[in-house]
Amino acid sequence: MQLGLTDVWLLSPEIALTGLAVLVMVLDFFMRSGGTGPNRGTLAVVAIVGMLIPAGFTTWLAFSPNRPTTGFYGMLTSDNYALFFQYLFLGIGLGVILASYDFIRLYIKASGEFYALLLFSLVGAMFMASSTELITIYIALELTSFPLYVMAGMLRNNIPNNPDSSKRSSEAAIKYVLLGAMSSAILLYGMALLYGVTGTTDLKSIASALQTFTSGGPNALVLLLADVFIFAGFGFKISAVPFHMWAPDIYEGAPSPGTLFFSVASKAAGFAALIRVFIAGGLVQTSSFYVWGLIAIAALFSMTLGNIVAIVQSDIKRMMAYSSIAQAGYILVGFAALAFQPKNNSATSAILVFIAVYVVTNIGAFAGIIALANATGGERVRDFDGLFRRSPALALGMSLCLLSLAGIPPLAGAVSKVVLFIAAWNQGGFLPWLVIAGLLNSVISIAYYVGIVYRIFVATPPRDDRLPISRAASTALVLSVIGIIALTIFIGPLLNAGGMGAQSLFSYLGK
Amino acid sequence: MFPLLTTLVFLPTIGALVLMVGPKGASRWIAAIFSGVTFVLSLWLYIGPLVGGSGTAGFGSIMHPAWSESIPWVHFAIGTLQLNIDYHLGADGLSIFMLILNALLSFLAIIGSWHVSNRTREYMALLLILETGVMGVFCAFDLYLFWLFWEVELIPMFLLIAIWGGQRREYAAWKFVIYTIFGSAFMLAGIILLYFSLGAQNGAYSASFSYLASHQVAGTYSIFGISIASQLLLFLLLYLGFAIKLPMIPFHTWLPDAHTEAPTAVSVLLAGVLLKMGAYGLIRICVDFAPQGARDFALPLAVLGAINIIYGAGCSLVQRDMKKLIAYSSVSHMGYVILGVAAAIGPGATNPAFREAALTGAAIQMFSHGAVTGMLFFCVGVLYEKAHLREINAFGGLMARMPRLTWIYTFAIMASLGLPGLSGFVAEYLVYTGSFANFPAQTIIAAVTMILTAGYLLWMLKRAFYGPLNPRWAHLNDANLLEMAPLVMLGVVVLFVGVYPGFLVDLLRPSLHQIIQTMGSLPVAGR
Amino acid sequence: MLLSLNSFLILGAVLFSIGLFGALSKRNAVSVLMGIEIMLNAVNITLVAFGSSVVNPQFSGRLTGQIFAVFIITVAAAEAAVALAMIIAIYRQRSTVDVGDINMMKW
Amino acid sequence: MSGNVFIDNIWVIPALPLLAFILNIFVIRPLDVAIRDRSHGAGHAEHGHAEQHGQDNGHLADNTQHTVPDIDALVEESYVQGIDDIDGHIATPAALARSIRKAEHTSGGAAAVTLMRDAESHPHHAHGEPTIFARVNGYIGILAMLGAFAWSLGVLFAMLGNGALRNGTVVHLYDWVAVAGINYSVNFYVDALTAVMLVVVTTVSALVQIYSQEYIEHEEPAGYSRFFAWLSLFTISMLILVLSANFLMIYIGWELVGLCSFLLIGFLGKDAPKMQAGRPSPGAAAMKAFITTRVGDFGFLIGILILFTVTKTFEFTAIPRLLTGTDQALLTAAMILVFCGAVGKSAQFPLHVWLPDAMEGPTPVSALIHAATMVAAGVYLVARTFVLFHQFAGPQSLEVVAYVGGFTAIFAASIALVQTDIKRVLAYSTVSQLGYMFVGLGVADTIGPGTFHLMTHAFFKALLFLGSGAVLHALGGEQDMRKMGGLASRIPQVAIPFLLATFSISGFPFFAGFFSKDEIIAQTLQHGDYVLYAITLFTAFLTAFYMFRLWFLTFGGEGGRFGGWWGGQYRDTRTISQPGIRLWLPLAILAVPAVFAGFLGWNVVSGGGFNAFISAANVTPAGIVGAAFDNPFTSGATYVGIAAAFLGIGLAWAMYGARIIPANVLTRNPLGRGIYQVLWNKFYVDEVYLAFIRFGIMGLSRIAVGFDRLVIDGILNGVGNGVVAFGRGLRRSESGRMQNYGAAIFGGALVIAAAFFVVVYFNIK
Repeated sequence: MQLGLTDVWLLSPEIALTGLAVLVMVLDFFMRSGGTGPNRGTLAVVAIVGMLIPAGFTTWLAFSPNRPTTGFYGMLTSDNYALFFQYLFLGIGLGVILASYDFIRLYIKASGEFYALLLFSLVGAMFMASSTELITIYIALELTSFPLYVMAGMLRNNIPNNPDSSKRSSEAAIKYVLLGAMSSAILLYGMALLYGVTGTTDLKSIASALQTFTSGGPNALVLLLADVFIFAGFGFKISAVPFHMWAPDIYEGAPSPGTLFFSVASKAAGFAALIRVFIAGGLVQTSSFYVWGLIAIAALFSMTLGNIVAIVQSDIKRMMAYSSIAQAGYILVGFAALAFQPKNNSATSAILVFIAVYVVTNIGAFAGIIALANATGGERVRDFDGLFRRSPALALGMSLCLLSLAGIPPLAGAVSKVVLFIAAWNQGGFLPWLVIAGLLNSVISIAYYVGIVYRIFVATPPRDDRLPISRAASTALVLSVIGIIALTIFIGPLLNAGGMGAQSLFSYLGK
Repeated sequence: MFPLLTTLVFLPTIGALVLMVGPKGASRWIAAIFSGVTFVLSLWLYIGPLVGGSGTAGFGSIMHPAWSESIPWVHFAIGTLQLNIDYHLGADGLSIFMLILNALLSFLAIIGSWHVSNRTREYMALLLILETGVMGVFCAFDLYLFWLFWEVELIPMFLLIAIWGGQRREYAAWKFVIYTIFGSAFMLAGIILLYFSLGAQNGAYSASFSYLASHQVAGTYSIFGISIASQLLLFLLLYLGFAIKLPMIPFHTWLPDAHTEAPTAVSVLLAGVLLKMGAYGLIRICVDFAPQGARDFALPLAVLGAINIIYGAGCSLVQRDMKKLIAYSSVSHMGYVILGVAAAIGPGATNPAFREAALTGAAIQMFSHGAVTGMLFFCVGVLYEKAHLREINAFGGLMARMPRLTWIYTFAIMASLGLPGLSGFVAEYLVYTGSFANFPAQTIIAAVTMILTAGYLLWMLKRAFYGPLNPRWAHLNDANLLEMAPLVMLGVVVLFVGVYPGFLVDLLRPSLHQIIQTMGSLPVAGR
Repeated sequence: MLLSLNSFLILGAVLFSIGLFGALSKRNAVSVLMGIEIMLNAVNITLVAFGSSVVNPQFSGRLTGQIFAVFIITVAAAEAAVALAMIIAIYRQRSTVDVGDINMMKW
Repeated sequence: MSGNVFIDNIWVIPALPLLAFILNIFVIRPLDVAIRDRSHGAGHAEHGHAEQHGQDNGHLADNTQHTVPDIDALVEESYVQGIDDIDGHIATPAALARSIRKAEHTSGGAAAVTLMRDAESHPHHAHGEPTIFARVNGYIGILAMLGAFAWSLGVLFAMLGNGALRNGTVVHLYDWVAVAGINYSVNFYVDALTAVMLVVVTTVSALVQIYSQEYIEHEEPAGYSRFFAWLSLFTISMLILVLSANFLMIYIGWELVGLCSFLLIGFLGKDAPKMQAGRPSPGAAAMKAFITTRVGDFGFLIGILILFTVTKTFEFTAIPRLLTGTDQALLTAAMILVFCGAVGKSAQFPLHVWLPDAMEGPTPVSALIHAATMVAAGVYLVARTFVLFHQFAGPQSLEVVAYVGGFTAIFAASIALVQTDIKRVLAYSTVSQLGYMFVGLGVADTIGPGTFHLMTHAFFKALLFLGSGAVLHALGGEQDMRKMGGLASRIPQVAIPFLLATFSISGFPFFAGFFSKDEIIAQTLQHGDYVLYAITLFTAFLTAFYMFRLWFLTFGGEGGRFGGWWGGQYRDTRTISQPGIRLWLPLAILAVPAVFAGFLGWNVVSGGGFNAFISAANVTPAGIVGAAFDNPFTSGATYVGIAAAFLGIGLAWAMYGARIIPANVLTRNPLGRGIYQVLWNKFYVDEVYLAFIRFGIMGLSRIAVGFDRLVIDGILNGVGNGVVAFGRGLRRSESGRMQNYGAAIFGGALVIAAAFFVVVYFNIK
């Protein structure tokens, strides 16, 4: 077996994106420092337009149904599952750059670094979805994470009306990097144990090794330990309880575009890799009961804690952090169903769809938060008071996104949640109970999502003025709203795309 | 064919969008025009089948709706999961009935809100979105679609109460939302359970009404070792959402608060159509799709219905706030719907005619309560606009200053307490006559309430409008033409239905007959 | 063979625990970072131990574990760099690197 | 279809007043209001009266508004007062004072009370004339009534001419609701009973409308056309009631007359409560009437439901056919329940309490609704369903009817003995006479005696009420007989018919009341029920006494001619205004049947007289033939009855006319005084009911509301607050220290791992 052009072709989206990241970084060297004006815009435009190239490669791959899916000796698997996430990450790139443009311009003043870091992180995220080898996955994970650590601390000057925002940013960064390293350690320990019991780091080989694995005995316990540690490592990324505690602090402290990026890219990538490792690596097949239980417990606690604590938050980003914890809980319900009956493409596709909708919606919601921060510097819940009167369009878009997150029909969030719950329920066993817990959690979540909507529409605004809304952020918001509506109407095709991804995930296993 | 149902559902939303971009001063007119056109179009639902030559039999049943539109939406089969959700709208007699009621009341609500001057544009837009949501509920013929539409009204309603409401509007709005979402969560659970149970049983997965109505779940579920009949569990899960909406005791406490705090037109819609969503769901979803479960639960349902009736009346009796009094009277009146449905599905070898009478009564009560309570709320609204007070005892002798309002109020009160010749009597009488055979004791309780109803309504009338004029109110002016318009329109409808209910019964008969036949085909429990 | 696989694994586990204890108990951010490095090195020991005595005959002779360890060392170095940069940044702002005092954001 | 044009088009009879009603409400009245508004300048108020007060009060309000800032206290006060008003009657001076104090509170100070007193002392100050349109409304109403009267006569004569028609004809109009084989039909039924009722109703209605023209013109000119609208509506309802062919229709008519009763009692609703006289406000009286009759309607409805459930039909003609083989006990219960409706509507004990209060309505209304027609609906109902009572239900059902009637008769008569309000005496007299009718129905084999008394009573009692209205009109609204006296010589055109009617009701021989009442007393004897005989006989004595007490107090008295029979001392100072022809002509017309209708019982018109005529209807039990009433003078018992009447008249004359016996002869001893107190307070029935409502029903209702607020909402808010509190607690776990977070990560992983170890180790699954 030799490396050939096919392998490069399979890797072409990642390569192109890396090239773009390098290009942006290099271009930044030639930009006049300090000033505003067209130069800053150029970088964003280059980054956005440049993403068409990886997108083109991804599309090329997607429309080549007979392509080989694995390359680089099985380290890379560019199957439909990976392509689904690649599209998602490229979309995230587009959304985040748009949403963050004015914030970066106003408060961070380091656009080159920011966009380059973002693109590098996206490369890592893409690799997390397409890697099928533990070492590669680990590298991808760290490639994703390092830029995030830096992004968290990029706010060097205080945002007006928001004292100590710079201090908070640094605090977020150090917390993030130290906790991230700890989580890497536990993940690695789990991977080491997995490697120990199977003798390989290639997921396919692990799966086949585990097929002949005899349950019981010390090896089984080591494998369980590996399951728990690996789950803990990824659980950190997806902020599942009890590995979630970093999220509120870092979400709050990091500059909002960074927060947005953590909440979508990092989480989606975490799920991509988590599902890949557990399913493609054959972990759930070997000890389904335990893995299922593990995930179900995490799901239950994530939903409940996330929703309940979100109610009492006063900082919008902190609230969104708990919201994202709860959303992770919903996704874990689907993952529990998947673990309960492995080779369950329906749950997988439902998860993929749910993640996609979550990403689109969250981008919209954060675009709203960022736009408000751009205009007023306020990032507290009460800063949303009477937003509708100050900026109706922003208020409507933001509310729509929040209601979609809350799962109020007929918005995409509700449809995807219903699909996810249906898929989970379909597995039988105790899953229906988990679904009912999820439904009750949806009721609780109303309190804070609709609470913001209440503030936006009902509360008295602190000042009766019209807010200037940055064009880029509102473009992101509009795109997100269009996405929400489109995903509601065309949820069918999206489900089919998710289904293809799911099928490829299982066909990787060979049967 | 012209997609009439889709038009009806989305025309108000389009109106809301036009409103948001249109000139600010014209928002009332835009809203009135859009809801008016919707109302006129909705009449075609009724006239169409008549003109089409199929006569009153052409209104169809759940299996053969007179109007139907279907576009495939989600058709997704992968692994063990088959997910089929269609954008399937349909309207049979029962739906047409509710659609027209909704269109009418929404239109009148907008007319009746002409005086709203605070954030008019948003107010009208929310009313229109509310109309869309309710329209969708009444003509969704796919269960998942039904659920999606079910919650559309939630946020507009929440905001309408929260922004334009009274003193405790925040509390009331939240209570409304949390209650509703809580119920609909269980409803969704029931829907999913029904979907999979039927699919697993018959091999075909569909949530379309015709499929669900023609196939029934069999067997039992086991929960923690407790075995429960499948249909009963389904019925209860689905019903929880409807029971909250209805509202049925003990899930009713959101209603007095919401009614009291909501602005007039919103109270009208709340009583007129939102509560009807619960009643409609009970008949259309619970009874049609889990008939055996419904029958098993008929006795508790009848008892709860009777409690609703007398409990609501009792609470009304001691209210001091006019709107709260009417709100509790809503609880009481909706009890007739519950009792009627319970009698229609009840066990016992009852003559199907009694069942049908009871169900017809329940359905007419849906209409009647909507129109009559709408009138009552409009009346209170007119009064509140002028006096800024709703304490019954603070008024007195208003008849001297507001004769027009007094007489229309008296009319509404008479309709509400079931005076013959007006629609409330038709409904109550049919429920009484239909349910006595199945549930005599509960019917007697309902009939006793007749006295209490007269008591609290007339006492309110007497305290507020009779006697010497309280000098505080000497400055009040009588209702003007704009305020009288919705009242008179509703009054005419109430009178017409009361004198010639055959008009509505013809519309409902095919739909309800279908249900009665299903109930008739069930094995009869020995009593 | 003087030492069995288990001995190395136990060493790894003990070292991991020591590192964990350090990371969770030391107040100085640099010390915390050192604890983390110890944890990572514990993982490295475990990997190398596994790599040198692969139980599965199918994969014997490959140096996967050792290579993994090399990658970890590399990445850990980068991580340390980033973390130290952050620590410097925070020191500039607050003149302290006590992680116990870095709790501006909570609840 | 009978082939008779009058019967086949029977719908014309209710349609005529309906037409008048619609014209009135929708065409002419708006014009009336429009020109009245213009003539009064700006403002929407319907009434000139209100307009004036509105301005006065507006002025007052300015002064007093800031003195009542505390709305809660105000509400609390008037709330309590509202409860008091349920029976609308405050008996003791202390209570009166209390209520005035409350009124001060509610109306915002003493000035308002002054205002109220002002309104009280001039309740009849003229405020303009009815407009031309209002008058047109009156004429249209009268024309329609005369038309209906003519049509009714057509029906009656058709039946007199053709015996076959008396048996009954069903006229189907349309199906109200039709479900799966059960028709809720709008059907009319015309038989002899209907024909009699039609004539009675239309006659009295027409006369009352004529009378009302003048009466309302003075009483409430602004509400002139409204009054005629309500009268027309009442007539429609009453005609529907008597024409109904099934329980559905009769129930509809039943409730509709209740509505009209409500509207008309409350017609003067904006007047101040006449608390000084211990009288309820019109509003309270109207409410009480409606609700009390509803109590009876409840039983009626349940009775209907039982019959309907058994037979699946409402039709009077079909029910008997379908009842064979039904459990008799069930039917007995059903019929007693149906009778409950009659008890409510006809104001029998224990639901009699509303009728005296209903006297707060305008007097023509009292005459038409609360004496002649509506209150007789209960009697009509029992007559209409007589077959069911007599033939299908057990004998207990008619015994209940008879004894309730008998008890009410003596009970109400005893209260009437001591009342001083002229209309209240007549009201209790009505209750008592209705009791007679039920006795008649309860003991006889045909409906003849009961309905005969119904008919005669309708005439003479309508006359009495209209007469009392004329007195009120003459005295400017004074109703207290203690302030009257000697009026016979001052308004003889009223006094003469009034005296004739008084003789009639007292059972003076050859007057109409004599024949009909005697027939009932005779029937009790024939039935062998000596208790009822004794009751009815004694009541006859009481009736004669209190009616002539009324006569002497009002029209005669000390110093009058013929030993106090005619004229005498007038005990008040107000000027007496002479009634016009429209007031006294109806009295004169009514006097004719009030005097002579009794002879119809004999075999005068056609074979068998009244009883044979009406027994030909489909309401006579199988195997019973309605024969002419016996000649009363052939029986010795008749003379006993006549003696009782004479005794009553004589005693009344002795006490109030000639004053031979002092009026306080009986109340000098404590026992007498005690009895007098009990009678004066109407056996305290109102007070007992009030206590039941206040402490029983309202108490339970308060408990229900409390349950809502404390238990249900308590749980709800508790859960809500609990979740939030839980959230507040949980957020504390987020300490802000990075190392705690790390500990959570590892701790969490270790806990889960440990759990797995336990599970695997102990092999739990």
